[in-house]
This record gives sequence, structure tokens and C-alpha cells, in this order.
Amino acid sequence: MSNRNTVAQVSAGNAGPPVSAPVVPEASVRVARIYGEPLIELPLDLYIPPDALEVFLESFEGPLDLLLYLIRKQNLDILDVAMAPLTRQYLAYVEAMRAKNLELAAEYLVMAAILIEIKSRMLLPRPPVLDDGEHDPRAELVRRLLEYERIKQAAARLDALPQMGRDVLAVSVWIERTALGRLPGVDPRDLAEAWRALLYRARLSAHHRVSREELSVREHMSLILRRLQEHRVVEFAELFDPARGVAVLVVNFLALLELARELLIDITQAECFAPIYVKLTDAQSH
Amino acid sequence: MLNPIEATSIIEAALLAAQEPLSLNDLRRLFAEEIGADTLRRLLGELREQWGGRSVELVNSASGWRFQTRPEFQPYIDRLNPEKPPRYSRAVLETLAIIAYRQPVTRGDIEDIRGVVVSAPILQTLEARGWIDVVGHRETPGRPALYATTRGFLDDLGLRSLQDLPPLEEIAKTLPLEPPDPQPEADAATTRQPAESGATAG
Amino acid sequence: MLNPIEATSIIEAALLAAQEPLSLNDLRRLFAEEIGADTLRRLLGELREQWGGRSVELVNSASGWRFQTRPEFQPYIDRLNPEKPPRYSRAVLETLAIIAYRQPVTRGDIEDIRGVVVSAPILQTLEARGWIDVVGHRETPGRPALYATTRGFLDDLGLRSLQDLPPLEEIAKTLPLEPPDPQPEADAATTRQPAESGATAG
Repeated sequence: MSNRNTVAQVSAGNAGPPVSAPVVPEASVRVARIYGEPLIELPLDLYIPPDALEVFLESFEGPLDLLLYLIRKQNLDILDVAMAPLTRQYLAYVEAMRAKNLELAAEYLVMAAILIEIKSRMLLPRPPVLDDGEHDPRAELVRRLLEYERIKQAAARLDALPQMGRDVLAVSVWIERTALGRLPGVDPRDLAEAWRALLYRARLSAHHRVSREELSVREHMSLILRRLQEHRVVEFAELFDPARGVAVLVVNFLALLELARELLIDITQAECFAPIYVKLTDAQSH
Repeated sequence: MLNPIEATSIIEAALLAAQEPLSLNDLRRLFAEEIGADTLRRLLGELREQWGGRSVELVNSASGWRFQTRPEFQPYIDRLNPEKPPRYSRAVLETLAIIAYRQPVTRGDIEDIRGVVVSAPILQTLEARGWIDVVGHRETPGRPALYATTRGFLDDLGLRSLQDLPPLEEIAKTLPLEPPDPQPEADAATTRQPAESGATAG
Repeated sequence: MLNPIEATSIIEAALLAAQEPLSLNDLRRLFAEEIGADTLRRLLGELREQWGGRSVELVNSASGWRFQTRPEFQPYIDRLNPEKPPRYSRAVLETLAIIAYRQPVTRGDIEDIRGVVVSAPILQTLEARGWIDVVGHRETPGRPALYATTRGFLDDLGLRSLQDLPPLEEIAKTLPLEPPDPQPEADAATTRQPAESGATAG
């Protein structure tokens, strides 16, 4: 209940420095007691339009951010911060948030405890030997505040860099992506290599040696078979093209003989001097 | 207001960054419709001229304007493709070699030479590629198909005829040099055999 | 052989068409490694100059070279695509800054610096963007994940290395916390450890 009162004063008491004194006289005696700290006076800058408190708080990234704001706003020296006013202001905010039943992250409460602890340690007489800042009770807090402030600035600078997709776009002009569906390539040497491997494995060297001559015969065998598939029966003479030279004629003839030997074709002649016909072996057609 | 040079730069930036061709309407939106279609067409024409003879050209395709690389640069850019062209497995290559050098051959012939079963996918691969086809059937039980290489095979390998294939006599001559470990030839043969099935890696 | 103008055109075409930045090694492959890295660097420098003041610029970031539009054209191009990528919240940006400047860091480290809990979605946002990833685990109880920024982060911000990050403000210089005498260095070293190791990470 008293918390709610405080909020009312917080929001109403912005008019003048002696905050809500005229409105609620008792308040000048003691506005609130927060974590055992009497809050005599609300901070001068603690004016937040009532509806905006939540928005205001959301604009802080946490207790460190809020503390930095308070310090910078008061133009306090961060390296020699006066703990009493800082603590008081901080607690006032925290209390305002609690009073408004805003969901208050636990970190804010932890920080409140830290501030109070530092403040109380500051009140202790300091041994002169240690008066080198090293054991200043504020040291750790100041270190954290400075580190956080640096990161805060770094974050803003990162955000200011031109960002791919937001401030700049990658150029990528259209290109035929032919290479993507590429089929395996075979070099003639690959075939020779494959053959060589075969020879090793099967020791075929003697019996499967293929001469250049023989290869051309086999090529013609395929050509003749192909042709016979299209035409079924072809006159012998039609299979020869004298224009291609004697060598080809010979090879072609050898191919025919080989095909006949392998029983792949039939060569027939009805009578002497009748046309010779060549066809695929019986029943061999598609 | 924008001057024509600024407007052209804006069009250029948008087209270079666009993933898709941009229509005239798209391009008008760049200027919040404040530039008319005719002016835009004129600017595009000028932009196309500015890019004339460069590595990339401005093209007006069915779906709009786009920059595209000129075809003569394609072979260079293809080299960037980190994917090495795939390779056929040893099984496929050997089968192809047998068909090329011994055609016409049946699957049984191939199996005799290779000493292992020739799986259907191997022959299908080569048929689908258009490198072999069935030129007949041998009149033996089962009438097995006879395979031969095609014209396309010669074309794709840059051969005028089968005679341009590396001659096998030379292969035979170089044979003794080949095995890295000459003595245990039998071992070499057997150790290679298991690799057969797994040799499909590219 | 190619003359420098042809070579530059090829580089330009490749860079304009590339989907990703191209490294010097990528670019060398354009020429089947026949152009040395030094020559290539010189050509790239010339190309960058040729493009100076135009709608797109040649940028050298962590992964390599790429063309990108200049920021001043973005307001126009944005009109084509009304869906702008959202700006990141301060929580995300601060988390990113901590990871960038203090990497490798755990979530706990980030929370210590920010003074608040770091929610999972914040890290997920940055991971999904490909800007941070887990590079290991700290050998402390719970083995928390160690986060670092990626090369994609540098690329997307046009940075070549972490050293190109905007320098951190040297507010701490006036800080009496930093012992002026060198002896208690050990203390300083332990508190700063994450920063030290991160600053040099490539």
C-alpha cells in the first residue's frame, strides 16, 4: 500500500524540487524505506509520466544500463561516483517499478543489494595503505560499468556499419549454371587404363590382345549389325562402299566374315551369280 | 529531383543486385513512379549501351531486364565450380573399354573378361549416356544382346573412329612397368578385386 | 595468353556473377592458376578503382572479394522490396558486440558483462543469421558452449578481420582501477583473458 503511495508521489511530484511535500506532508519526513534505506527525497530527475514507466524501463537493458543512465544524466564522474545519491536514485526507480507491479528482473534487485553494500563499505574508515583505488569498494562496479558502456558503444557502432541485406546488397548477375549437371567425362586414356587393369586381373594379354587392325574390324562389325537392324536384309554389295578405299573394303569384308563366323549373320545366295543377301541370323531382329 | 545520371545509377544498382529480372513496373517503383515508362526505357537503352562490350550485358528478356554474363566468359567461370566433374567407377570404365575394344559383345563376354558379374545399372548408365547400344543378339541360348559403342561415344570422346582409341599393343608393352609391387602379381590381382564393387567413388 | 584487360574482364564477370565472395585462390582458378597472386591483387586493385564512385563497389571482406551495392542506393532499392530486414534489438546487438570483441565467450560471460540474463532467442537469432557459432566448450562445470563470430559475420559487415572492427572506446584509460605499476599484471590478465584471446582470432 505504501508502495502505491510512493508511486503516486513519484509521478505527481515532478513539479518542484521538494517533491511531494505540499501534497503529502508526511512524505517530506520519509517518503519510503527501501531495503532499509530511508528515501527522504525522490531524485530530481525521477520524472516519468505514469503511463510511460513501463516503456521507460524497457528502454534499459538492465541494471547496469540504468546505472549508466543515472550517472551520465547527473554528469557524475564515473570513476569517482558518489555512491549515496546514485544508490538513492537507483532504489527509487526500482521501488517505482515494484510499486507498479512491473515484472522486475531479479538482476535489478541484486544490483540494489550491491549498491547498498558498496555504500556501507564506503562509510567504513579506509586504511591509508590501501588507498590506491585497488581496494576501493566501488572498483568492481566501476569496472563493470565501464566495460558495459564500451560494449554498448561497440554495439551501436556495429549496428552503424553497412550491413549486407539491410544497407547493401550482394551483386549476383544471372549466369547459365551449366556446370551443375555435368556428366562424368571419359578420356580415351581412361579406357586404355581400364583395359590395362583388366589385363592384369585376368591375364588376358595373350588372348585378348587387340591390334589396331582388329579394332577396325570390330568397329565394322558393329556398323554392319546396326545397318542390318534397320534393313533386315541387305544385298552384299550394298555393304561396301568402294569410294572409301581398298583398306576399308578389306576391313569391311573381314568384319562380315567375322560376323558370319560368330553366327551373327546369315549370308545367303540362292544360286550361283545370284545376288548375295546378308541378314541377321534367323529370328534375330527387334 | 534526380538527374538522368543518378537515375541510371539507381537502375544499375537495382538490376545488378536483383535476383530476378525486373519489369518496367518494378523499375518505376524505384522512383516511386515519378519517372515515366518512356523515360525509363530510354535510360535502360543508354545503360545497355554503356555496358556494351563489357563482361556483363543488360538484356531485356520476357520477364524483364536483367544483367547476365556474356557467354564467352562462361568457360572461365565454370572453372570456379568447386565440384570436380564426376568420374565413372572403374566397373563402368572397364565395361566401356571392353565394349569399345571388343564390340560387339554380350554381357557374358564382358563378365568373362572382367571376371565379375556385370550389374544391370552399369550397362544402363552407359546406354542412358548414349555411348552404347544393342546392335543385335547372339544366337546362343538366351539370345543375349550384343553391345557396341555409338557415334555419340566417338563424338563425346573426340574420336573420329575406334582406331583413334589408344592402341592396346602399346599398353601391353608398358605392362611390366605398371604394378607398383611387381613380385606378388597374384596378390595384386586379388587385392584389387574387392575394390571392384566399391570403386564407384568419383 | 590473356592481356591484362581481358584478364580483368574475366575477373569482373566472375565477381559480378558469383553468389559468394571469391577468394584469391578462387580467382586464380579462373586462369587455371596461370596468373600469380600478386598480379591478381594488382588487377583487383585496378578493378576496384575502375568501379569507384559507381552504383556498386568492389569490396574485400574476410572470405574474399565481392561486388556490392553502395549504401546510398539502398533507399531506392528498398522500394522494390517492402519487407526490410528488421533491425536488431539492443539486446541482440550488445550480445553480438560482446561475442565479437571478447570471443570466445560463454553465455555466462555475456551475462556478466550485460548484467542481465541472456535469453536463448537472442543467441538463436545470431546463430540463425550465421554470425556466431559454437567453437568449443569451456572446461568448467556444465561445460558451457563458447561462442565466436563467424566469417559470414565479417563478410556481412564488409570486414576483413576482427581487427577491422570499430575500436572499443578507451574509456578505461583514466580508470584508477588499472594499476599503474606493472606488478599486479597477473590480476589484470585474468580478468581480461577472454578479450585477449578474442582480439587476435581470425
